[in-house]
Amino acid sequence: MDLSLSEHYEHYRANVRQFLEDQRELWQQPMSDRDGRPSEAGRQWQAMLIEQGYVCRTIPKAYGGHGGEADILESFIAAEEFHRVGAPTGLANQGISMFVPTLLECGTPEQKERWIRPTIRGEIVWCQGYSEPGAGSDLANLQTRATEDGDDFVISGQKIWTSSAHFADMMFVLVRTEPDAPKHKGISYLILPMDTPGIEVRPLKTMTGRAEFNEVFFTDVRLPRDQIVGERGEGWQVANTTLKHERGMLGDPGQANAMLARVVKIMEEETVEGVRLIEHPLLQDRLLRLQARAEAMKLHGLRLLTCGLKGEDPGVARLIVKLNGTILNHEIAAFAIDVLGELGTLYGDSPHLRDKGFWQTTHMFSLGLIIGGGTSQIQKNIISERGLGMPREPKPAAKGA
Amino acid sequence: MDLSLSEHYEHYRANVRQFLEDQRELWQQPMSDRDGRPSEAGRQWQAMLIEQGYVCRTIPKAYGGHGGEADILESFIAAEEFHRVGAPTGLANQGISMFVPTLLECGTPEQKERWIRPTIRGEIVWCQGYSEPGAGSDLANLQTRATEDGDDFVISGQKIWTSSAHFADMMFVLVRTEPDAPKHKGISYLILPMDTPGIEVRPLKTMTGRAEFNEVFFTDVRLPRDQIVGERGEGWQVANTTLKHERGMLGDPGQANAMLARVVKIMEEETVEGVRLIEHPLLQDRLLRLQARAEAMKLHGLRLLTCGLKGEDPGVARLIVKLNGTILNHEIAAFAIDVLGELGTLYGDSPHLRDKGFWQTTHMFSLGLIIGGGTSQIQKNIISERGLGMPREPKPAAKGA
Amino acid sequence: MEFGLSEEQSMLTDSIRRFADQNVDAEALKSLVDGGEIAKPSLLRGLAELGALGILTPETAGGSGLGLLEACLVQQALGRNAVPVPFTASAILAPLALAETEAAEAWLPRLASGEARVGVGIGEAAGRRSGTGIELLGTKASGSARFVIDGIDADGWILGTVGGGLVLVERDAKGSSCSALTTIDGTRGCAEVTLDAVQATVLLEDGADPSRLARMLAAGRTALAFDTLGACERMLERAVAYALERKQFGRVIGSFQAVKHLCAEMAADLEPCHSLLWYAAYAADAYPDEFELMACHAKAHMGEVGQFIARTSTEVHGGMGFTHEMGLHYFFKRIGVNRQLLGNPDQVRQHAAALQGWRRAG
Amino acid sequence: MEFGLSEEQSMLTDSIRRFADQNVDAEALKSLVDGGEIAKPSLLRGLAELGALGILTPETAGGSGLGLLEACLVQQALGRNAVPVPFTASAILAPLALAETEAAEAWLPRLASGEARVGVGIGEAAGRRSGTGIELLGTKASGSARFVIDGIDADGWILGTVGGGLVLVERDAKGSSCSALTTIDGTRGCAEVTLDAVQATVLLEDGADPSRLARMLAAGRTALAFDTLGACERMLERAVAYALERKQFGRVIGSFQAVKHLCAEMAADLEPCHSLLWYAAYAADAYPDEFELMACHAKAHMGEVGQFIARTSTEVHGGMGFTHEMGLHYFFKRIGVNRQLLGNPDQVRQHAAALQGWRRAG
Repeated sequence: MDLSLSEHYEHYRANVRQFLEDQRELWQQPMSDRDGRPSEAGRQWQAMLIEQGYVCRTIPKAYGGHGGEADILESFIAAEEFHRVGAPTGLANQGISMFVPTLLECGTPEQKERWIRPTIRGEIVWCQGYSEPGAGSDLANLQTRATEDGDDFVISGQKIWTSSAHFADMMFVLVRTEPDAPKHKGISYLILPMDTPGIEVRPLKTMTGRAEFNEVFFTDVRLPRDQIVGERGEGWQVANTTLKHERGMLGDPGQANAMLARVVKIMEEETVEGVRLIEHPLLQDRLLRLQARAEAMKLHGLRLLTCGLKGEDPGVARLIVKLNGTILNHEIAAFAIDVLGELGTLYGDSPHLRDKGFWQTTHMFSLGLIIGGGTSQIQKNIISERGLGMPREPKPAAKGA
Repeated sequence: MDLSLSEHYEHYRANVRQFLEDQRELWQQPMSDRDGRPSEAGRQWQAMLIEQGYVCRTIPKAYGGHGGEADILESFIAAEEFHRVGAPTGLANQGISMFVPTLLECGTPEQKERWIRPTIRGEIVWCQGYSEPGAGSDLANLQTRATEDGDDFVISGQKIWTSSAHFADMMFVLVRTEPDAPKHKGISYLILPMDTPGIEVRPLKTMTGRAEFNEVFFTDVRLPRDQIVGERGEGWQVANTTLKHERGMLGDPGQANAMLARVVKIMEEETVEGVRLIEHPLLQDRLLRLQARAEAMKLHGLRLLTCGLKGEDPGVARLIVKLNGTILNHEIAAFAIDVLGELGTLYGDSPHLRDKGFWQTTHMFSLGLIIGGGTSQIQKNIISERGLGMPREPKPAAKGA
Repeated sequence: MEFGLSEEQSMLTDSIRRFADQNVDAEALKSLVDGGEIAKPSLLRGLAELGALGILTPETAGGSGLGLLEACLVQQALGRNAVPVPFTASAILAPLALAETEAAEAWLPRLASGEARVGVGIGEAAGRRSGTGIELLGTKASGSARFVIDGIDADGWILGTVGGGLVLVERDAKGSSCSALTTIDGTRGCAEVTLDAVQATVLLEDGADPSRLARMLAAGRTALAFDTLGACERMLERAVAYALERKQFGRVIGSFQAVKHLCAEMAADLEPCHSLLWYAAYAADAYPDEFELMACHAKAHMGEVGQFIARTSTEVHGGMGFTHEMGLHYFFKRIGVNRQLLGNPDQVRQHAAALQGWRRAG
Repeated sequence: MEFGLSEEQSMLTDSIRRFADQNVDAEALKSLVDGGEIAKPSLLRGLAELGALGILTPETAGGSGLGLLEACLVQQALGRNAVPVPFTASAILAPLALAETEAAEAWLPRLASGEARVGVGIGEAAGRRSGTGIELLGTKASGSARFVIDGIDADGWILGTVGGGLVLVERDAKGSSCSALTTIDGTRGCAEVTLDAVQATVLLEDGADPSRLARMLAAGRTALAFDTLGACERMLERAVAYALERKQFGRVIGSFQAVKHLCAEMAADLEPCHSLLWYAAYAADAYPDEFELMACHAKAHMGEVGQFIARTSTEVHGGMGFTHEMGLHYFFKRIGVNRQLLGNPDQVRQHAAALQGWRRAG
């Protein structure tokens, strides 16, 4: 146990700090234009981050990346410094976080050559076509079909929960090419331009009142058969290499703590019956329960980081992060709403709205995250099966419902 | 909605109250002797309760019962009055609560004639032989075997969680008589004297440190074949008629409230740093959460009672009672322990022990009740399947683990 | 002895449910709320015809003169469909405030018929934040009442004062202004009313009868609890229905033990709430001494159970629960707003402690 | 940067675990505890040989001079097997109390070797109940200390005073008496020590250095949290193992989603506790300003998680978890006692609020 950093890393931190200071003018500009696409400033910032190795660190120079070695601690320090000053951590879309790592592992040299550089530079924006209305937790059950016709695939079906689809240039998409194969074996991973005729994108409004997602409909969409990553029928394995990948720059390990600090600020300012809320014993108690959990999760992040540095497998410790993190954020938001009381119900452009509606938005959106990408029920399956070695759900006998 | 009682019932209540007042000397005597068997006073009290119809109300006079009509409201009023003054509600053993109702439904006239009167009068004490080490939640999986040999069954196997076995005269027991039949079809319901050679009773100590239960071992125990209730192989159905039955006198619907009142008393007396605990905002808050739940469960009992009076099926409302009740009692005990702080950890004959260790005992024993008779997981299965109409667990495919 | 709904009470519930099902099914709810129509005249007229709006109003004033329990059963039935109409203020709180005042004659019949609506602002009695509160000087009222329930487009507002009184201010009174607040719940409207020496009708003098405002607060809390109860019933029913229909991994998700147990936990929490709430509303007339405390229990407990069910039902629905399209969120949000109005669980329990005479050490 | 156990720390943990597994397996635990043997000399000797008893004691006094984290790792390993020996008082709290006092020379080597044991009574610093507390007049101590940790059969007691000081009283000192308290936890002993003008060694004058007692309290809380952590690890492991072995309905119960999810919830709650507790213990030396608050977080949070795991592991075991025979209850009870000693979660959080400078309104 030693939380001090070696001189090298202290130096690295100082460099990051200086860099962020120097470039403040650039990164305070909007990183995306009104549609959501990377702005000129966004692309410029991304290029600088790649140059510094703060993002795309291990992607070869030949493909437009930084071409360096992985150093988890440097990435962690960079993340800390970026979050500390609130600097944007580079372009974020599923092309960069998922498609590029997949190509690196499974793509042909031509595919890498063609797609990686413009993707990580923000010139091409991607969306991900995985989930379907009938394939949520059970993703492998997807039904969007691609049948061969001459040199083309002809794609029909529907995807859902496709963020960025309304402004993306391209989609990496899972489709069923072998309908008679077992469900994990008949899937292919395709590369699809979004301007191909037959694609319709409809915004999907969520409970927050905003359209954070889309539905995408395919009607006889034609795509050359060579626009495939990996072999036909092996798309499930290809996609799973991607699902393993994590983003180049780490998420903010102190996010829950930062949220709590905002709640404390409200409690110090607001009064009920003339008493500041921070002096309210019950609210103190609830706050302290959340503080301990947030602190534990922040430190848990350090533990996982250390495992990464040592090349150790943290086992079950890694599997619990999503479940705990999303629930904690949801509960912090619920607490903040209780702290605000009636004011906590305000939304939109209401008078007296606090923090621009952040708490209600977070309360709902974090519930979406608890559900999304596998509900918390699926997370618990994973923890018990992969983390604790408990058996999978037995397959039901035929006709048993 | 009308909580007033008609004149008839007010009169009935006054009678019960007068009766309890008149007989105080009798019912303040110990109801059982040192072994746990009914004492002389216990049998005398039981006889009076039967005469008044406070217990065994609907059991025919011919079999020693009161021979009256059911009247749920009278039973409820009696229960209220008994609990109010703390009078014992008559003899309680599984012979009275389970065996007698079973006989009334499934027994031959000779069996009823022979067993009911001495059982309800406390002359014969019964224990129940259902659970086995390998048959807990999955009761029908029981493995104790009875094979035919001439006019006898020969019984071998083991029962567990058999309360009263160490002083009971008789056991009603489920055994497997048809080992090749499907598991629910090969069971028989037998009547077995506990002094039969080959029966060994071993006390089973629980986490409370006391032996509230026993294990019972059978080695070639011989029993005449006619000592069976219902048909051979139909014991599961016979037992299930019993499982439906509830005790003649209702449990105390205000038990949780009564426990909370005791906690409040502690909080009013104890001080920490010179402040009475009842003035402690956090403890107030926790107390109030429990109060609301206890109040809700008490009133829920009234709702069920009303359904009973009207002959309506309360549906899911009935199925949740055990789950909620046991958890609530456990949590009240946990709260009381927190209120007592370090003093709450005391047990046995310790100096400074409060309430004779009631809270720790209740904390543990109520946990046993959450587990016993089907864990809370089984309760939730029942609520979702029978109460909400959700499907049963699909049978696993062969070889599915 | 009958602890349950009488035949008349069940009929009342059924009639409102039927009305709500016919007029505000899932589709209609979406089109009403998304169109911002939260006081559709035909809905109000329909409710008036069923006697719902005048349920607490004496028969002599054109109402049906029933008790708080009946009024709350209507509220529950409205909550079941998240019916977007103002009800709590005009049909429950206002009649209590107006009872035996000189203003009753002018207002009660119009409220009962749906001709007029009032907003009610007594939230400050549950915990006053800085910068809020109405002060009364003679018959001139000044200050601001935040979270005036059903205050948008109302014909007048009944407001609690800092001194424990009650005033009625007409919509057009000089010096008054009203601004709509946008809450997450789009099915009902709250407003902030600001007064600058406005001529007010004093319904209750400051300090004249502290129990009056206390009982209004208790009635409001009970009504909001019933509204949440109705919304929870619906959310549980929808979760079970969805779980029986949605398939994943080749089976309906309702056959997975985890989903079954979530539903069982919702049912186990929800069922006893009926009894707790019935009793609280019944106590208003039958056991007035217990009423305030029972209303606190009902509001606080229902608030906690509501939060659990809102969250859990949404989770059972998976991604669909998170969509706008599915419409489950109207209930989620309505429950969320009910939790905060007139004191959230923490605040209400604090009040319940005081009602039991428990002092509070610092 | 390394947030985790060093190789030396892992080796230490392993050595104590091995010792505990070899000497206090499930069977041995039962026979020791049921026989009332909670300070078996051979166990103490073994621990002394491993350097566990002198872990905090400076090397000059015969110890290994390690930090609180190492001491707590030993405590965790003892908690894993519910090892029935006095450790917290003699090996953690006493060395902190004796450090840099004149009594150190006489006591520390004997404590490190297991020759002597002391009980420590500082519970009153966490919340004093009426009728308790030690008062100091000159060098004469009077009053009563309840819940003197490991106080039974000790050679002396170190007790906190009402004035914030610390005294050491020898077992045979005239005017002292000690009575054993029976707690549910049979694996460790608490005692009540009563003094009537007893000659005491003053380790810390009343009011001389309030931070001293505060740090001892924080160290004790951290140690108890680690003990619970160890017991929880064991309870979770046993639940999983039992679920993989026990069959019902023709399958191992660990294949039922409900059982799997209970185990997953235990793991999800337990895993981050390691990091929280490591940091708290590490802070004792590395970040002394944060230590008290982090100790509160560790104690309170571990207390809540411990309660959940104690209950849930027992439930996964079904009826067997409720038996004495299975021996799971030793862990259940040890966790229950740790929850209350030196302040239960409610009390500790109240302290944490004060440490953050939050006043408390009445």
